[in-house]
Amino acid sequence: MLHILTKAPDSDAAQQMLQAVGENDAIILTEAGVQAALHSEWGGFQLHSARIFLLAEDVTAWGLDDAVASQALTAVDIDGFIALTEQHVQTVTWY
Amino acid sequence: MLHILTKAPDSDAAQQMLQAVGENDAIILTEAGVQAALHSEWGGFQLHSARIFLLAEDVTAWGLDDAVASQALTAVDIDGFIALTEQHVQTVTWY
Amino acid sequence: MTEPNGLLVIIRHAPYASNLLREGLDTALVAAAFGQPVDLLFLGQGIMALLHEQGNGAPGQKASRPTMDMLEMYDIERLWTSQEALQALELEPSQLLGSVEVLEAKRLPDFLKSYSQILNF
Amino acid sequence: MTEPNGLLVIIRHAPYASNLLREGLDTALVAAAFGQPVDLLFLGQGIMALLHEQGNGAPGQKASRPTMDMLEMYDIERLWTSQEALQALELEPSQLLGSVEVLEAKRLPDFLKSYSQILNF
Amino acid sequence: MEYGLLVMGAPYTSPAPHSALRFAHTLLARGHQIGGVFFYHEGVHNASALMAPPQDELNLHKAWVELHNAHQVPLDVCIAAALRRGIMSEAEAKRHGKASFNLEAPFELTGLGQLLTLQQRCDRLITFA
Amino acid sequence: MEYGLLVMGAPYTSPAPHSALRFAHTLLARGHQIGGVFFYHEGVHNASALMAPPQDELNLHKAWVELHNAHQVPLDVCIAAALRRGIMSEAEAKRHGKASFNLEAPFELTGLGQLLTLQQRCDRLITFA
Repeated sequence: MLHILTKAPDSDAAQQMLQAVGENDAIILTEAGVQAALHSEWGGFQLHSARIFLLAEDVTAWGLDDAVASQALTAVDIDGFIALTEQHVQTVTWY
Repeated sequence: MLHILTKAPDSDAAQQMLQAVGENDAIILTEAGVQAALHSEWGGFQLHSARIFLLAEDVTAWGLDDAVASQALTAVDIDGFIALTEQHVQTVTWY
Repeated sequence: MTEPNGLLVIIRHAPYASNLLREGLDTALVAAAFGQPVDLLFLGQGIMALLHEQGNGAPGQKASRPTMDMLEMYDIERLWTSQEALQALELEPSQLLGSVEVLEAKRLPDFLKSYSQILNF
Repeated sequence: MTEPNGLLVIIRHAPYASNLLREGLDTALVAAAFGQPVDLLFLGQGIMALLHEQGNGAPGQKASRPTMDMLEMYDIERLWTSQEALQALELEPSQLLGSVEVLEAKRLPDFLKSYSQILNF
Repeated sequence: MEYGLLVMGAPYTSPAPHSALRFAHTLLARGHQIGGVFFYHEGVHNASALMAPPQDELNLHKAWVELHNAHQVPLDVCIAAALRRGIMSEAEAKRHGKASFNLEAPFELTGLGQLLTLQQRCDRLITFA
Repeated sequence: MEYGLLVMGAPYTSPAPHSALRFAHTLLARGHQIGGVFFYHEGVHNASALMAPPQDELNLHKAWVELHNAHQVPLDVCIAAALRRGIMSEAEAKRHGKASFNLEAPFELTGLGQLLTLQQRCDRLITFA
C-alpha cells in the first residue's frame, strides 16, 4: 500500500497515517507533508525511513532542499511519484 | 480581549491561542472548540478556567451536554456570547 | 471484511466542522445501494459522529445522526474505530453508538489490507 | 507598535497550503496603502513563509515570496514571530528572512494588546 | 453598539456562516446595529445566487438576502477573493467576457479597503472562520 | 495502466487541484490512460466557468478543459456536492429556476455512483485532497 501525506507532520492526518502504515507499505510526502524534512525525530522516519519519499517539486517550493539534503532523505520527482503508484495496487491519501 | 476558538483543543489554532491569552482575557469555545469539554486537563482549563465559556447551542449539537455538566463548565447561549463581545473591545478568532 | 470487492470508507472529520463526514457517509450509502459490501472506520475527529448523545444538529445545520441511522437500513453493519483514537478523545466505548467495534491500533495496517478498495474522508 | 491606530495582522497558515497567507498579506498591504501602521506576526505554519530559501512557487501556484518582498515597499517593516513557534518547527532565526524579530511567547499577550486592531489569518 | 462581521468560511463546508448568521440576528434583537458583513477567503461563496442545497437544509444565500431585506445590512464581498473563486457580478462578467454571472444585489463586490474601513468605523469586528 | 483521479480540493484554496493536474499530465506522458477525473467535496469548484484568477496565476478551469481537449479525459462532477456549492449546468439551472449557470461541457454533472464505478474499473484510484 502507498500512503500519500499532504498535511504537516504534526497534523491529525499524519498521526492517523502513521498508525495505518504496514510493513511493506511506502509513504510519499507531498504539499505541506514535505515539512517532515525539518523534523528528524518524526515518527515516520523512526518506523519506516527506508520507504519514505518526498516530492521534489514541493520540497523546492517550500524552501526545504537544504533540509532534505542534510538529512539524506529521498526526493523523487513526479515521475517517481507515479512509479510508486504503479508499484502499489492500493493508494490512500491522508489530508 | 476576547478569544474565540472554533477548532478542536489539540489543533494548531488552540495552541496558538493559549500562548496569546492574557490575564484579563476571556475565551469562548464554539463549533469544534466545544470538544475541550472532553479534556479536563486541557491547557486552557489549567490557566484560565474562570474565564472560559462554551457556546451552549454548539455543545448540544456536538452531544457534549453531559461532559459540560459533569465538569461544571460554564455554557452561555448566543446572547451570552454577544454579551462577552460587548465587554471586550477587541475580539480575536482562532480557526 | 474479507470479501473480495469490499470497500472501506474511512471517516476522519467531525460533524458540522466540514461536510466531509456527510460526503463520506453518502459515498458509503451509494456503494451499499450498488450492492457493494461496505464497512466504515472512524478515526480522529470522525469519532465525534459516533457519540450517542449527538443532538439535532447545530442551529441551521443538518444533523448527521439521521444519516448514521440509515447505515443499517443499507446493510452497512460494521462500524469500526481504534482503541487509541478513542483514548485520544478521552471517550469510553459506552459513550458511542452500540454497534461500534473497537480495534487495537497495531491491527490497523492488516485491517486496511483486508479491503480491496479504500476511500478516505 | 504603540501607535494608536496600529493594525496587527497575524499569519498562521503556510504558503501553498491554502490562500490564507496570500489573503492576509494582501490585507496588510492594503491597510498600509491606506496609511495605517501595520505590523505582521507569524505563528505556527505561517512561519514557513519566512524561510529565505523559499522557492519560485509550487508548479502552477504563485510564489508568496514576491508579495513578502513588497512589504518593505509599503513601509511594513516589522515582522515578528515567537521563539516557541520557531522551536516547534525546528527552525533557527538564521534560516529566516533577515528582518524578522523574535519574541518570547510569554510576551505575546502584552504584544497583542499594544495594537488597537488585530486581524487573524 | 455598531458591529462589523467578517465571514471567511464557505457554506456547506465550514460552520462559520451559520454561526455568523445566528450572531447577526441575535445582535439585532439585542438592539445593536450591524455596520456591514464582509465576505473574504472562502466566505465569498456565501454570495453565490446559484447555490441549491437540498430542501431540508438552510439556503445560506437566501438567509443573507433576508437579513439584508429586513435590516438593510450591507453585504460586501472582496472582489479579488471572489473573482478567483468564480463569484462575479454582471458587470464583472462583461469585463471578463463571461456569458453569465452569479452575484447580484444586495451582495456587492468591493475592495479590501472596505474591510479596513468597517473595522475602523465599528465598535466591534467579529471574525467567523 | 488505467488511472482514476479523485479531486477534493478547491482551486486557490487547496494545492490539491494543482497536484492532480501535474500528476495527470505526467501519467499521460508515461503512457498511462486516465479513465476519468471525479470532482467531489470542494473539488467541484474546479468546474466553475466563472473563475477569473489574476493573469499571472494558472486558470485551473481552463487547464482541466485543455486536458480534456487534448486527451478526452472525462471530467465528472458530483451533482449533490456541486448544487449545494453553487455549481450548476444549464439543465439544472432551469430545473431550479435560476437565470444563469456556470458548469458546461466538458464538465458533466453526475452521481456518486460514477466515483465507485471509476474506482472499480481503473487499475488505480488516486485521491488529491
